Parts: sequence; structure tokens; C-alpha cells
Amino acid sequence: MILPALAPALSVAVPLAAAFLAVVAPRPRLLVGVTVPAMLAVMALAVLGVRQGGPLVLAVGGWEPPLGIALVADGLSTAFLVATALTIGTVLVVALPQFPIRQNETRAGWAFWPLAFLLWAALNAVFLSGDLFNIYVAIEFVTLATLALVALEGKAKQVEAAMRYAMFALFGSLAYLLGVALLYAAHGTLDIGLLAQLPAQDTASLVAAGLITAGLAAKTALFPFHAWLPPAHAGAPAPASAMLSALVPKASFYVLLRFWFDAMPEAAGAIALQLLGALGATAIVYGSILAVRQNRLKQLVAYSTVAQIGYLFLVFPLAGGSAEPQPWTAGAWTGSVFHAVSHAFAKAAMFLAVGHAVLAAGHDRMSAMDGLTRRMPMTAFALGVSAVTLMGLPPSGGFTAKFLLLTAAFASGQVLWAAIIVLGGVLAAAYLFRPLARAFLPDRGRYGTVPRAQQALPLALAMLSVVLGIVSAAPYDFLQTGRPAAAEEGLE
Amino acid sequence: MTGAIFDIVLCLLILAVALAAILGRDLFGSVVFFIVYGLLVALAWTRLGAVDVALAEAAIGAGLTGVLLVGAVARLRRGGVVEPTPPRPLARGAQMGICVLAAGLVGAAIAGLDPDAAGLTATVAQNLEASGVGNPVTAVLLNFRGYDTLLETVVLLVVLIGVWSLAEDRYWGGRPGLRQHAKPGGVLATYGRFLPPLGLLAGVYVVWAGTDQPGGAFQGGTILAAVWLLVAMAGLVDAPPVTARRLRLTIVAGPALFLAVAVAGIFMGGFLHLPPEHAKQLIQTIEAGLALSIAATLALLVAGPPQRGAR
Amino acid sequence: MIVSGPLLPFAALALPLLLGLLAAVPAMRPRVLMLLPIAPLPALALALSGPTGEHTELPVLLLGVRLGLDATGAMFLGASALLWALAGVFATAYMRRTHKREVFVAFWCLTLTGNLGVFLARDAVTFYVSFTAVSLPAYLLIVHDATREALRAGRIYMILALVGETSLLVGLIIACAHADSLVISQVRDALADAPGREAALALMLIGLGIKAGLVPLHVWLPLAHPQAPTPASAVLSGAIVKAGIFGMLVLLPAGAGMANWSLALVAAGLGGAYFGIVAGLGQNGAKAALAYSTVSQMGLMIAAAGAAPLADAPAEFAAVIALYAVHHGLAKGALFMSVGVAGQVNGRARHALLAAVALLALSVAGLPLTGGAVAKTALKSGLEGPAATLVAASAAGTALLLLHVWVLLRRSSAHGSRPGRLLWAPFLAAGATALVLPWLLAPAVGVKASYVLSAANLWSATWPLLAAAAIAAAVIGLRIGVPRIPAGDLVVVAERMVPPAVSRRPAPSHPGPRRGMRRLDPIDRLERGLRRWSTAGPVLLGTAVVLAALFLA
Amino acid sequence: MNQALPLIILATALVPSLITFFLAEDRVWVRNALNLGGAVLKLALVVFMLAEVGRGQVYQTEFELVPGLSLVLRIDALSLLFVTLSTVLWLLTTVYAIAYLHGGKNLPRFFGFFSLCVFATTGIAFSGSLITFFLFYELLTLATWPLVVHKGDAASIRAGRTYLGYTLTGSAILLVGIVWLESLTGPVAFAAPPQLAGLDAWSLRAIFLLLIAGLGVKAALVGLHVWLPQAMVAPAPVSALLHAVAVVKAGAFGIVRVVYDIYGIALVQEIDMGLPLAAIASATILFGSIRALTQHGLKPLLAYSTVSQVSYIVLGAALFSQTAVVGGLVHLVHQGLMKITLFFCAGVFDERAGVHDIDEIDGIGARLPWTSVAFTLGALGMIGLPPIAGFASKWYLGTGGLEAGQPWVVAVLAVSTLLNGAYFLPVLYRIWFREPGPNAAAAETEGPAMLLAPPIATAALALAAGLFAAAALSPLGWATLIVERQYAP
Amino acid sequence: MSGWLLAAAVVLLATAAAALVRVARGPDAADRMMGAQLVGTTGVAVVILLAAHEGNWAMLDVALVLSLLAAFASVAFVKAASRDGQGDPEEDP
Amino acid sequence: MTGLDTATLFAWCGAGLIGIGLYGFLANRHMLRRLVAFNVVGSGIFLVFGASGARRADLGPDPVPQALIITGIVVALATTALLVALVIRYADLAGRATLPEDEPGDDGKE
Repeated sequence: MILPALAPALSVAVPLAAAFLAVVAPRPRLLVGVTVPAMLAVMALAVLGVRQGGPLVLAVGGWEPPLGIALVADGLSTAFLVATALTIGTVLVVALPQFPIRQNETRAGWAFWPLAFLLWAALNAVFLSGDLFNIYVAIEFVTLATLALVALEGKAKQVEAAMRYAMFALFGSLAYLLGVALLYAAHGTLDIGLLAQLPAQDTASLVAAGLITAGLAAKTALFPFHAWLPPAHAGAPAPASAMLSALVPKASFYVLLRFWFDAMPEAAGAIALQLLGALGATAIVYGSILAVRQNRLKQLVAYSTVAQIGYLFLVFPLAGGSAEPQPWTAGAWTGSVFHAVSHAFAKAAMFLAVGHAVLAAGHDRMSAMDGLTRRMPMTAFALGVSAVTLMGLPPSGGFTAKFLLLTAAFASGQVLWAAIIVLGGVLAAAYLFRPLARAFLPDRGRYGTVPRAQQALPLALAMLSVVLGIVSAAPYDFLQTGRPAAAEEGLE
Repeated sequence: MTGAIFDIVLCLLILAVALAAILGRDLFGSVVFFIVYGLLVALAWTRLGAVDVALAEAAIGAGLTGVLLVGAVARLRRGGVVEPTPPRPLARGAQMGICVLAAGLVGAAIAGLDPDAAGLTATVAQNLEASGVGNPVTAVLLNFRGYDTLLETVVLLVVLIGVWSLAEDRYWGGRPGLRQHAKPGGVLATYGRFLPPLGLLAGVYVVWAGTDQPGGAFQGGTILAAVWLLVAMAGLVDAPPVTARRLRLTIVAGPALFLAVAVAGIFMGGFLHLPPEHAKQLIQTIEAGLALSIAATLALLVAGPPQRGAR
Repeated sequence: MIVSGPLLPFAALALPLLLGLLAAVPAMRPRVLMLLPIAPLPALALALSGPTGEHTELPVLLLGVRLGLDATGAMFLGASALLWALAGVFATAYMRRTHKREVFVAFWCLTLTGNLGVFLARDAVTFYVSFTAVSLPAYLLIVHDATREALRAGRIYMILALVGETSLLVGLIIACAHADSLVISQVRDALADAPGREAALALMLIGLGIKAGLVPLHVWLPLAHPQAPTPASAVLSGAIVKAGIFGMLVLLPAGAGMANWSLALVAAGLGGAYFGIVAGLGQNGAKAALAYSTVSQMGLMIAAAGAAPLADAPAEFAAVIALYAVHHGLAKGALFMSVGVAGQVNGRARHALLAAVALLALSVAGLPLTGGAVAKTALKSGLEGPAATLVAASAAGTALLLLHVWVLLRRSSAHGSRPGRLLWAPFLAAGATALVLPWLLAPAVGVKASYVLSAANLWSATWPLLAAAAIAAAVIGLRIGVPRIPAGDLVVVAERMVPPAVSRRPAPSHPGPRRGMRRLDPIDRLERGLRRWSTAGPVLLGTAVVLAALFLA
Repeated sequence: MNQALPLIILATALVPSLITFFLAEDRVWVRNALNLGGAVLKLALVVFMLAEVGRGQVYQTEFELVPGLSLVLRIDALSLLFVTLSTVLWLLTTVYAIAYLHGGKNLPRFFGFFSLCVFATTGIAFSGSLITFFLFYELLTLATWPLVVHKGDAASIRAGRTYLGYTLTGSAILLVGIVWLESLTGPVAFAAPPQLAGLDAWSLRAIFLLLIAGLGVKAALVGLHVWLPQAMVAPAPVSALLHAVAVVKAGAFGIVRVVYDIYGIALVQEIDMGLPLAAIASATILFGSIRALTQHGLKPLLAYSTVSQVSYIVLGAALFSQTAVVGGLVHLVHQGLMKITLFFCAGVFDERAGVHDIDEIDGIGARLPWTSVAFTLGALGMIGLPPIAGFASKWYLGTGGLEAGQPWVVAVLAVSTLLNGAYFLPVLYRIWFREPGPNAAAAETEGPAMLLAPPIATAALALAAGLFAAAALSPLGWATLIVERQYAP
Repeated sequence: MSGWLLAAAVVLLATAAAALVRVARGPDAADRMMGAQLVGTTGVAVVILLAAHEGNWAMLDVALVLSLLAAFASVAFVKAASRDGQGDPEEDP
Repeated sequence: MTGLDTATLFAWCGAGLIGIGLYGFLANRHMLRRLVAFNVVGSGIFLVFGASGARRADLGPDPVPQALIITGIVVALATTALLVALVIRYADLAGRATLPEDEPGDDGKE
């Protein structure tokens, strides 16, 4: 049983090592070829370990909290780790031909690889951390790697987008850090597990909660702090966009989830939770409306992320705010995680597929989609399948998520959120319709193409989001690993 | 009593300088105020007895950040970038109001804190022996919470890659920053010859002392970086090309070493586990490696992305 | 077992259907007309073998087909089958040169099946199916010549037939729902006190009345009968319309509760009888006039059928009406055929034809000693009071109308060259049967020859003829012009008055391709504002403050 | 075997679908063999199952996805009614589509989605719980859309947008209803209807309305029907699929399930929802007919006719009468047979003579006699003329309406019949009695057997279904069996 | 004793405040920088006083770093003031 | 923390710095000014953090916050370095050091 216990450490160490190698000896093919399988193996270890032995808790350096930092791999973090591994793994393979290193190393061709590996390590660090300050470092790590990836294309627009992102991200970091400082001042520990056991009704803790929530909301691009996201994600190269849109906002959301459900489950006031829910709901509607209005493919997909992030925040009014777990709490909580994970797969698939369409067409106007079903059927199919998840249609993880959230909304009598969830699906159809419909048009003009093997990858990723909907029982149970027992019962 | 007066005066000064840095009409003036501000904050840390932090603030907060900003201002000014007009009073009022509110909340939070909470001081003291070092801050940094520090060093690496990736494509493979030159035998050049040995000594000392006294790889590394930058500014050395294998090894060495120790720890009791009997040597090794990489990385960060032809 | 009970009723329906399908076989095409006389033969045999006590059941077909034959039905069936057979023979000659003979034959057979099915059906669904089968395929017979007039007639026929079918269906459904049975006799009995009786009766009567030419639902009849090829006109007027009467006889429940309906039907029937005469006299074409004569005659039968429910012995009275129908069917069939024959013959043969037609006409008008007299006397026996008188008096009109037909026929010219014998033979056979058969059947329906030949009855049969002669003489002598009435009377008025009610509007042009969604500037502005850090930053900080405040609250 | 059989039957459609997607365009034979093979195999299995279910066997498979979300496959007599229809028609439509689309573009995509549609339809039929039903219902929406936009011209895209707009909104509403209901009762299985009696009547009404509105989109209830006529731009086999095999049927089938297997008709009456539903269905019947009357195009006419006809099924379900529900259920099959015939024929008219509008159909009967005969049979059946199938449905519906104490239903049927006649007969008239117009004159001879056989087969089936309605295995017999077994009091 | 040291430190701080006026007023960039240097020097002195006051000689390291970095900042300033940003004001004619 | 001991005073000073810095971060348009402000907020936070760890004068300052602050300072430096590079690159490309939406004349058009 020592092997599974290694998994948390290795899931940070392996990509870090890969990043170091990528800096020194840029051989992407080799690195990807070794790292991705290795990470998948580590993930398998983690999943096995968590399934058999419950949450894996690793006190780094042998120092128990509060002195040391604990790495915690419970169901939730393992789920995010696995989703990250699958997504980034695929993205890296897709990126291979797009960031080649031949005789002469190029700027982007070199920089992409260490940045991608570092982002991977950073995300894993976030998902594993059981310490709020360590999370701060990891989140900053994510932010900085993201910034670099956003600006990777190096044109004024992208640099501008990166700077704008930086404003929000920096503010978020500051607010979060201040919150952490206040929490430490109040409680003398930053360990999530220990914080959970302490009363948290003092001023400092509550101010900290407000700051942390707002800061992370800004990083997650919750409406109305979302405006940085579309230009940033749309401007990056497609494989980078895939990682950014699929995973990066999830990292800060994950922390929010940890904070509200694990660290300070009793601190939340009902009105504040409703406020967060309302912002999420607005994000769904507003992001969708803007997505409909976009004329660029990548912008559209990016605005879709704004909308989809809104769903995540519905978990707060639906599952938060009570020490006594309600029967629907587990459903709502799991639903939001399902949404996060399936959205990760689907959004990454969509960005990659759109990227392929854009590569073939040479531009990212809507007409890049023309005749896609005929020219690049697999890409078109990948888009379609990921659209299914984004719309929350069965059979997909998106649907399972939406179903769970909806059930919770009705069970808890919060019908307004139910209405929004449903409306969001319809709106998603509205904005995804345009590109998908164009795929059926006859193609005009000259288009290149992308090798079939490359096209297959986004499709595989998209199918993952569907598989998550079809075989959702096992992930559901898995996610409950390490949750408080009362919440596991679910809605009868 | 005098202590209180000193504290109050220092606080007021800090606040005033901060205001000046924020509100100053002239950007350059703001940056200068910021450097002063860093210096005063370092005083505050000293006053609070947090010498390690004071060192870091002095080296990094006031020093390196200030240099970065000064360079940037100069660069923008040369680029002919105009200063924007200040915001409308109405917007300013609203912004100010909300900031006052925020500060008030923080103040309220501080007021509500338990005056006798001791934090982890005692716990650290209890475990100091097992950490292998005498400086409790270093013990926390490199042992108890070494994982934070590992990530932190990698953050520097990320940023360096990010800065480099902002180069123009045509300059890839070239050397970071602009070629510096100085009047041979002039004040600058002389300065560049004089100061380095002193700085080098100070840097190595701060790193070495860090295990048992205030100091450590970050503070020391920063000093080393400053030294190298000084020499470079004096036109005496030039940065190697960004593609140079040795350069890259240097920037990666520290974090890689740290990671290697961390992973090796798995076989000795757990991730990042430093056996107490070897802890001191291990920490010193790590600190040395880190100082090297940090120095190189910080220096390169200040130098900026390659801005000269490849070869 | 698919069929239980006697096979012959089933065969009577199956054979024409099969032959109809056979007509579609290309190899059959040259001799396809030969099928026509054969098709009704099993039915004829069945009718001759008399009413069957048992029912034939085919539980698999439709909702369970149930066939049977009583005395009334046997008469209807026999006469119809005979007429269809004779008309079939007539058609073999008459249709020889026409195009699309196979279509004609196929639909002839289909119509025939339906016509026979109506008489054999003992369950509501089979009845309805048969009724439809006789209505709709008949359309093909009517429009066979595909002239404008034929098509117009067909269209009007179709509309009315469809209305009729629907009404009948709904009426039957109401009746069956109450009866909880499909067996007609039970449905009829249940209908007597069914909750929706009035509606059911009204609807069924509309359906049946359209078929039977009940004024004012008769309008299709004077249009369609003349337009159809002569053999088709013969069966239309002689056999098909009888389906309506038969339906009334089997479906109208008996009993005092029917008094109002009875009165209404009698009134409508008699009104129709006289209207038919008047309108017929206004016609220029022999077939149109004959068609109006059918309207008139059907009016009499409808009146009788209306009276039947109140009769002391409704079943016996039904048989009497059947007798009348038998005579009228054969006679009218023969008369229509005569029009066909007249188109072919000249000289002496034409005189002979005119003589035969005159005799038949008089028979229809009830000339004593003819079959018509038997039928009419028998019919009157069941009626009372003014109705009986009116029926009797209508004979004068009938005589006048048929005189008009005779005159028109005499004036018409022969132009055809069809083989005479095959035209003559069925005409003569039908005519002869019409004259003779009622005498043979009269005892079976309880009408004794002595009764027919009683002085009172003889007189009541004779005076209308004398009156008719007098009127005719007066008209001819005084040269009184009879106002012309367009065939189809009411429908012509309707056509003029009502602009095409259901005209096809031009297809709504598709809305033009929607231009990109209108830029909603406020949203753009909002998004821009949210992107502006100097706005978004304070909002963000404000959110943190508000959240903290909310937590603290 | 009992566990696996539903899955195997589902696989007969799913597997060919998935393989087809990845076949190269030119592997025509493989593609055809796969699709036809799947269809034939499925037919065989369904026939086997008919016998088994006829004997009282019930198949059930279940697995849980997440708490409250179980996939339940359950085959009862009602499932089998729907599935038999779709299976038979799938086979014929596949044959037809192969001939119709011969040499066209994007065929792997087309046939892939086509089979996927059938998979979804089968799933709908097999659904043993409300949520399972929803899963397949959504899948059907998705699988159909690519078919609607298959041609890829502006009109198709527009139609696709409308289609998605309506159906997805409908699904969303349906989902709300489902989740609301299940939040009150827990998972809803058809086999064991939830105990609703104690619940608040207004909630039940609201949920009922949500469910019906959601299903009503596919069933093309008036107001929600707009997508259907627009979707006519799709190729003829797709129209057949939309109108006869899958989509509108799924909606109607769902309504039957809701009324009978979830609420129970008695409860529906009790909360006063039966009459409104019947009224809406009736309004749809009349509306569709009236709209059909004013259409120029042949396919729009057929589409509005479907709008009208499908509501017969709904009407049957809404009436508190066993006879009516028999009528409604049997119309599920009857309408399918007749309407598919019409669409097949319309496709042939288009393909062979370029006929789109009714004006262009003049005299086509002379050139394409067999097609025209089939079309005529279908049209007459739609009018409700005996002995074609439509008549039996009407008979039962009418009788059922009276049984339920709603005599006005009969009037609706009557008016609808007349209107049906009014729009179909002029078409028949033009086909047979007008002089051949330019289209007829230019028409090719009747096409390959694969194009001709399906309409003739379906026309014959429609005729047989009416003619042998009383037989035990006729649709009517089966519908009666369903009602006796499942819905008898 | 210790109070005296702190009092001296307060006086030094006041001096620094005076230097700040120069930083604020300018008028030249060089004036500002020189003001900053003055504050830096004062700061070093204050640190030394504090170290003495606390008896914590490790604090002297802070003074050391401050003085080193102050020198570094002034070099950077000089570079920034040169015409091309990479040269030496002394080179300029 | 009550009473005006050194730690509390510096903590409040930190709160004041946070307020001042935030204002600069929000109100300024020039990216470098924002960076300055960002660093001011950062050190304000550190001051709060550190001062609150120095409440017990008898025990000396808590080493854990100190370590965390050092880490924070490095991270802030790293962030500043990347941002400076971005601003310079942006100025090279676009000729300004402000985001377009922050330009006074910007009326919301792309």
C-alpha cells in the first residue's frame, strides 16, 4: 500500500520534472510520450488507493498540520486530478504538431512545453493541497503559468488580454492572501481539516471568508468578474485555450468548494449564498447571450465558458449554508463537481476541435465551420458531442450534473435556480447552434485538413464527457470518498 | 513611550509614502516613493523583530522590485508612452469609499483578534531541533513547509519562461535585455568592478547564515542577482543567449535539486522528508542550489526577454 | 377458422373484389370487360336462395365482419345484383371502345362490392365500410369520361359523399357506443332510447340521405348520373342510391318515440318527390331528367321509410318498400340503358325502343297491371291519410316527367355504332324484370294480387295518369314553356353565391434569412464596462465587502 | 436472456450506427449491409419478443447511474407496440433511403444518425422509468437534428434551428417536470406508478402541464408544432422518420405514458386535466387540418396533416375511456403506416418527377401509377375511409369519446375527416384526373424496386391493418391487449 | 539607554521625512533619486540603532543589505537616466 | 487585539496600506501604477500578517507567518516581473501602457 500513498507526491513531482527537462532539453515528443503515460499510471494508483483505502492524506516531510502541510487526495481531489490528467494529456498530444521543435528552437515552440507541464503541476498542487496558504502559492503558480500561456501568441491583443486577466487575477490573489492572513491570525492554522473543527464566527474569519470568496470568484471568472476571460482564452493558441478554459477556472472553483464545504462549512449566511447563486445564474444567462452574439469561433467558445461557470456557483445556494446536511446536499454538491469535470472534458474537446477547424481554414470566423462534417467529420462529431455536454443533454456528464442540481433545486424548494438551469441548457443550444449548423453547409473556398489521428483526440475527450454520463454511478460513489458520512445518503 | 512614538512616526511615514507612491503625479516619482516605501517597510519589519522578512523586503521588495519598475518607467518613457489622465472625481470618490470600507473591515477584523493567540511559535520551537537548522524561519521555509518553498521556486521559473516568451520571435536565441555599456574607467565601470566582491561576499554570507540566523537563499540569491546585474550594467559581462544549455541548467538546477531531494525523501520516510540527522546538510545543499538558481533567475527577470539578434 | 357460417355471403363480396383486383393484371386488359357480368352472380344466387337464417362471421376482418340476409335484404340484394349483372353486360358492349377500361372495371367491381356489402352487412362497421366502398369508388365511375362536366359532377359528388360518410360514421359511432355492440339490430334497438339519439339520427340520416338523394342533399345526383357512362348511370340510379334507403330501413329504430322523425322524413320525402318532378321537367337532357325522376322516386321511398318506424309491422313494411325499390331499380336501370340504346339505333328498332320505354315509364308511374302498379299499391297500403294521397298524386307527376323523358329521348339522335344486341338484351331483360318481378314478389311481402287489382286501387293508380295526360295535353296545346332548371339546381346557386371558400393562398414566403442578431448595444456597453478594471475592480472589492458584511450580519 | 434481450435489441440499432459513422463514403455495400442487417435482425428479435410478450412475459433491465437516476429498460406490451412499428418502418425506410439517397453525399453521417434515431426510439419504447425515457428522448432530438439539416442549404439550417429551438426547449420543460415530480415522489417507474394521490393538486397540475408541454413539442401539439412543417426541407426518408417512425410518435407515446403509467387516467380526471388535454388535442387536430388546406407544397401539406393526426393519439389518451385509449394507441401504428406511405410517395414524386407543389402533380398517376396508388391508399386512409387503417382508429376514438361522456369528440373527428378529405382529395384528383402537367410529362418511369417497394409495402400494411383489424396480432388487437392487460380497471 | 536609541531613531526618521519632500518636489528625476538615497542612508542608520536597541545583531544584516541594494538602485537609476537606457550618462557628450 | 502595542499598530498600518494600495490599484489606469499599488497592497497584507504574528512580545514573532511572508514577497516579485515584461511588450506593440477600455476616449467600440 505504499504505492498509492505516493500518488499525491508523484502527481506534482512528475510534471515538474518534465517541465525542468523541457526547459533544458526540449524534446516534446519524448517528454509527452513518457510523462502522459506515467501520469496516467499515477492517476490509476491514486484512484485505486482512494477506492480501497479511503482518502489519502500525506503529511509532507512527515510534519503533521498545523506545522506542516498535508496533501489530501480524497474523492473530490482525485476526481479533479484525473480530469486534469486526461485533459492535459490529450491536449499535449494534440499540441505536438502545433508546437514542434525542429533544428531551430522557436520561442513558442520552446516555451509552450515547460509552461504546459508547469500548469499541470500547478493544477495538481491546487487539487491536492490541504493547506490554505499552500493553495495560495499553487493558485498563483496556476495564474502565472496561465498568464504566460495567454500571451504566448505575442500579439498586442493577447498581451492586452493577459494584462487584463492579470488585473483580476492579482486582485483575487491579494484578496485571498489577505483572507488567509486573517484566518491564520484568528486560528493559528491554515490546515483545512483543522479549520473545519474550529468555530468560525469571529469577525476576522468572516471577513476572511468574504475576501477569499470574492477573490476566488474573480479568478473563476464568475459574472460580473468574467470580462477578462473571453479575450484571454480566445486569444491563446488552441491547445492552451483548451487547458485554460477547461481547467484553470476549475482550480479556483475547487478551492472555493473546499473552503465552503470543508474548511468553514458553517460560516455561510443564507443571503450570501443566494447572492453567489444569483451571480452564477446571471452568468449562465449573460454568458449565453454574449456567446450568441459572437462572430468568432473561439470567442464564442470562451463566452460559453463564462456561462458554464455560472452553474458551478449554484452549488452554494443548493448545498451550502447548513451544518445539518439536507438530503439533497450530496446531490447538489456532487452535481456541481460532475459539472466541473464534464465541462472540463467537453470544453477542452471543443477548443481543440475548433482549433483544428481553425487550422484547416486559416481563420476563426464562423465560416471556418462550413462543410466541416464533410471535410473533417471527426472534428465535427467531436464538436457535436461536446456541445451535447455543454447543453446538458443526456447521455452526458453535463446532463447528470444538471439532473442532480435540478433535483436538489426542487427538493430544497429553490425553483428559481431550477428554471435557470433549464434555461441555460436552451441558451447553450442557441449559441452552439450556429457553428454546428454551419458544419452542414457546403464548404466554400479552400481548406486544409488535419490528420485523422489528430482529429480523433478531441473526439475521444468529448466522448469522455459522455461516458461520464453513462457510467456515472462509480464516479458518484467515488466522489463521496472522504465526504462527511451524513451527506452520502443522497436523495431518496 | 519612545517606542510608541517611533512606531507611530514610522507608521505615519509609511502611510504617507504609500500615498505619495499611489497618488504622485509623476510616474517616476511614484516609483521612487515606492522604493522609499520598501525601505521603510523593511524598517518596520526590523522593528517587529522579523529580521528575515526585513531582509527579504529590503532585498526584494525595495531593491529588486524598485529596480524593475525604474527600468520599466525609463523604457516606457523612451518608447514615448504618454501618461493617462487621472480618473473623474466621481469615480474616484466611489473607489475611495469602497477602499476605505475594505480597510475598515480589515481593521475591524484585526480589532477582533484574540490578543493572546501565539500562533505556532511554540510548536516550531519544539520541532526546531528535528529540523536541522537553528533559524526557526528557515526551519519553516525549508523543512516544515518546504513544499511551499519548492512551489515558490518553481513560480520563479514559470515567470522567467513567461518573460522570455514575450520576446519577439526574431530575437529568439538571442541574449536577454539590451547590451549594456559604460564609459571605460568611468564611475559606473569602476563601481562595477568595486562592488561585486563585496556583494558576492555579502550574498554568500546571507545564504550561509540563513540556516541558523536570519537570511537564506532568497535574500542571498537576490543580493547575488543584484551583484551580477551591477557587473552587467557596467558592461563587464553579458548575459548568455537564452538557448544556452548552461544557462538553462543554472535556472533549473535549484528547483530540480530541491525536487530530487523531495522525491528521494520518499525512500527515507516520505515526500520531502529530511531525516533529522542529515537535515542540516541537505538544507544547506538545497539552499546553495536555490541561491544559484534564484540569483540567475532574478537577474534574468530584471534583464527581460531577449531583445537582440539571435546570433 | 376465418369464416364461420354460410360461405356464399362472403363469396358474394369476395368475388367482385377479386375480379376488381384481377382487372389490374395487365394480361387481363383486353378481356377485362368480360368480368363485369360475372361479378354480381354469387350475390344473385344468394338472393335467389332466399334469406339465410344464420350469420356469416369473419372475426378477423375489420372489427369482426358479420354478414346476413333477411327478406328485405334479399330483395334489395337480388334486384341490385341483377341490375349490376345486366348493366355489366350492357357495359361489355357500351364501354368497348373507351380508354382505361381496366380502371373502370376495377372500380365498378369495388363499387359493386360495397353496394352488395351494404345489403349483407349485419354489423355496423361492415355496413359503414360497405357504404363507403359504394360511395367513393363510384366517383371513378362518374368521372370516367373525364370531361369538364364529369369532373365537376365528380367533385360535387365527392364533397357530398364525404360529408355523408362522415356523418354516417359519427352517427353510427354514437349509436354503437350506446349499444356497446356492433350488431346492427342491437344498435338499432339501443338507439331508440340512446342519450344522443337525436344527433345520431340526424347524422345518420344526412349520410344515408345524401346517398338516397334526399332533397336538399340530392344535388349530386342530377349532376353525376348523366355524366357517368350509361351503364354506370344505370347502376347509380338503380342500385347504388338504394343503399341509402336500405340503411334507413335497417337503422331507424321503431316505436312511438320516432314520431317526429317519422313526420319529418315523410315530409321531406314527399317534398323531394314533387321537387324532383318539377326540376326534372325543367331539364333538357334525358339522363338529367331521369336522374330527377330518381330523386322523385327516392323521395317516395324515403317517405315510406320514414313512415316505417311507426308502422304496425315495420319489418313487413320494409319488405314492401323493398319491393318498390326492386321495381324502381330495375325500371330506372332499364330506362338509363335505353338512353344508351337510343344512341345506337335507328328506324324500326328505335320505334320499338320508344315503345318499350313508354311502357316502362308508365310502369314507373304505376300503370295498372304493370309491376310498378304492384309496387305503388303496396307502398300506399302502408301509408295513411294525406301521405297516401300525395303518393298517389305524385304518380301524375312521374308520368309527366317520364313523358318529358320520352320526348327528349325521341328527339335525340343516334350516332353510335356499338353492337346492338348486347345493348338491347340487358335493357330488355331489366325492363321485363321490372314489369314482372313485383308480381312474383308481391305475395312474399304480403301483398295479394287481388288487393292490387281491387277497384279502388286501380282507380287510384289510374287517375293520376289521366290527370297527367290532361296536363300534358294542355301544356302542349297551350305551348306553355316549362322553365329550364339547371341540373343540380341548388348547387348551381350555391356555386354562384359562394366564392371559393377554401382557396389556396400563396405559400407564405419564408422570412428572409435572419440577419445576424441585432447588436444589442446596451449589452455591449455593459460588457465593455465590466471589462474596464476601474469599474470591475470596485465591483469586485465591493462584492468582497458585501459578502463579508453579509457573513457578519 | 431476459436481461439481455432489450440490450441486444438496442444494440442492433446502435452498433450499425456507430460503425457507419466511421465508414468511408465509398464503402456503400458495407454500409448498406450493416444497416439492413441491423434492421432485419432487429425485426426478427422483435417478432420473437412479440410472441413472448403476448404470452405475458415482461423483460426488465436496470442499472443505477447516480442516486435518483436509474436506467430502467422494461418491455411491456405498449413498448412492443411502438417498437414493432418503428422496427418495421425502419427496415422499410432504410431500404427506401438507400435507394433514395443513392449516390448522395455524406451518407455515412446520414445513416449513422439514422440508425441512432432508431436506437433512441427503441430506447424510448423500452424505457421503464421516466428518466430513462427522458434520456432517450433527448438522444432522439440530437440524433434527428443532423438529419434535418442534412442537405446543408440555408433552408435546412433554418429548419434545423427551429427544430432544435422547439425540441430543446420542450426537453428542458420536460426535464423540469420530471425532476419536480421525482423530487416529490422519488424515481418514477412506469411499472409501479408513484403514489400521487396525497400530493398537492396544484403541484400535480403544474407538473402535468410541464410534462405535457415538454412532450407536446415533439407530438406537435398546436402552438408547439411550428418545427414540424419547417423540417420538411429534409430528405424524404427523414420526413418519414420524423413523422412516422420516431419523433412525433415519441412525443405522443410519452403523453400516453404520462397519462396512463404515471398519473393514471383517473387521477388526471380528478385534477381536471383530462378535458384540457383533450381540448388541446382536438384543437390541434382541427388546426392541423385547416392549415393543411392552405398549403401549396406537397410536403407541407403532409406535415400539417401529421400535426393533425398525431393528436388523435393524444386525444385517445386524454379521454377517460378504455376504448378511446385503444383508438389512440392503435393510431400510433396506423398513422405511422399511412403517413410513411405518403412521405415515401412524396419522395418518389420529387425524385422522379421533381414534384414539390401540389400544382405540379397533375396527371402523375399516369406516369407513376404504383406510387400514385400507394399515395392514394395512404391519403384515403388518412381521411379515415374504410377499410384502410385510419378508419379503425377513428371508430374507437369516437366510441371512446362517447363512453367518456364527451360527445363533442365525435364532432371533432367528423370535422377533421371532412377537412382531411378537403385537402387530400384535390391532390388525388390532380394525380389521376388532370392532364399530365410538365412535371408528369418530364417524369422518369417508376424507379428502382427499392424505391418503389417500401411505399407499396406500407400501403399494403396500412390496408391490411384496417382490413384485418380484428385479428389478434393486428395493431388493433395488440392495442386492445395492452389496454386489457395494463390499463383495465 | 534604549529609550535614547529609539529617540535618536525618531529624529532620524524625521530627517528622512524631510528628504521625502525632495523626492516629492523633484524638480528633477535626479533630485528625487538623491532624496531616496538619503532616506536609504537614514534607514540604514535607523536599523543599526534598532539593532542596538534590541540587542539583536542579526539586524545588522538588514543594514548591510539595505546599503548594498541602495547602491544598486542608484546604478539602475543612472542607467535609466541614460539616453538609450543601456549606456552610461558619462559617455554622453 | 486591543491596546496600542507595536504589533497592533503595525497591523492597522497594514490595513491602511491595504486601503491606500487598493485605491491605487482600482483608480489608476497606467499599468505600472497599478503594479506599484499591487505591491503596496501586498506589503500591507504582509504587515497585517506579520504584525498579527507578533502579538505575543514575550515569545517573539511567530516564524510561520514570517516564512509565509517571505514566500509571498517572492511570489509578488515574480508577478511584478512578469507584469512589467507584459507592460513593456504591450507598449512596444500598442504604444501605450493602459488597457484600451481604460482609455478616456474609449466609447465601447471594438
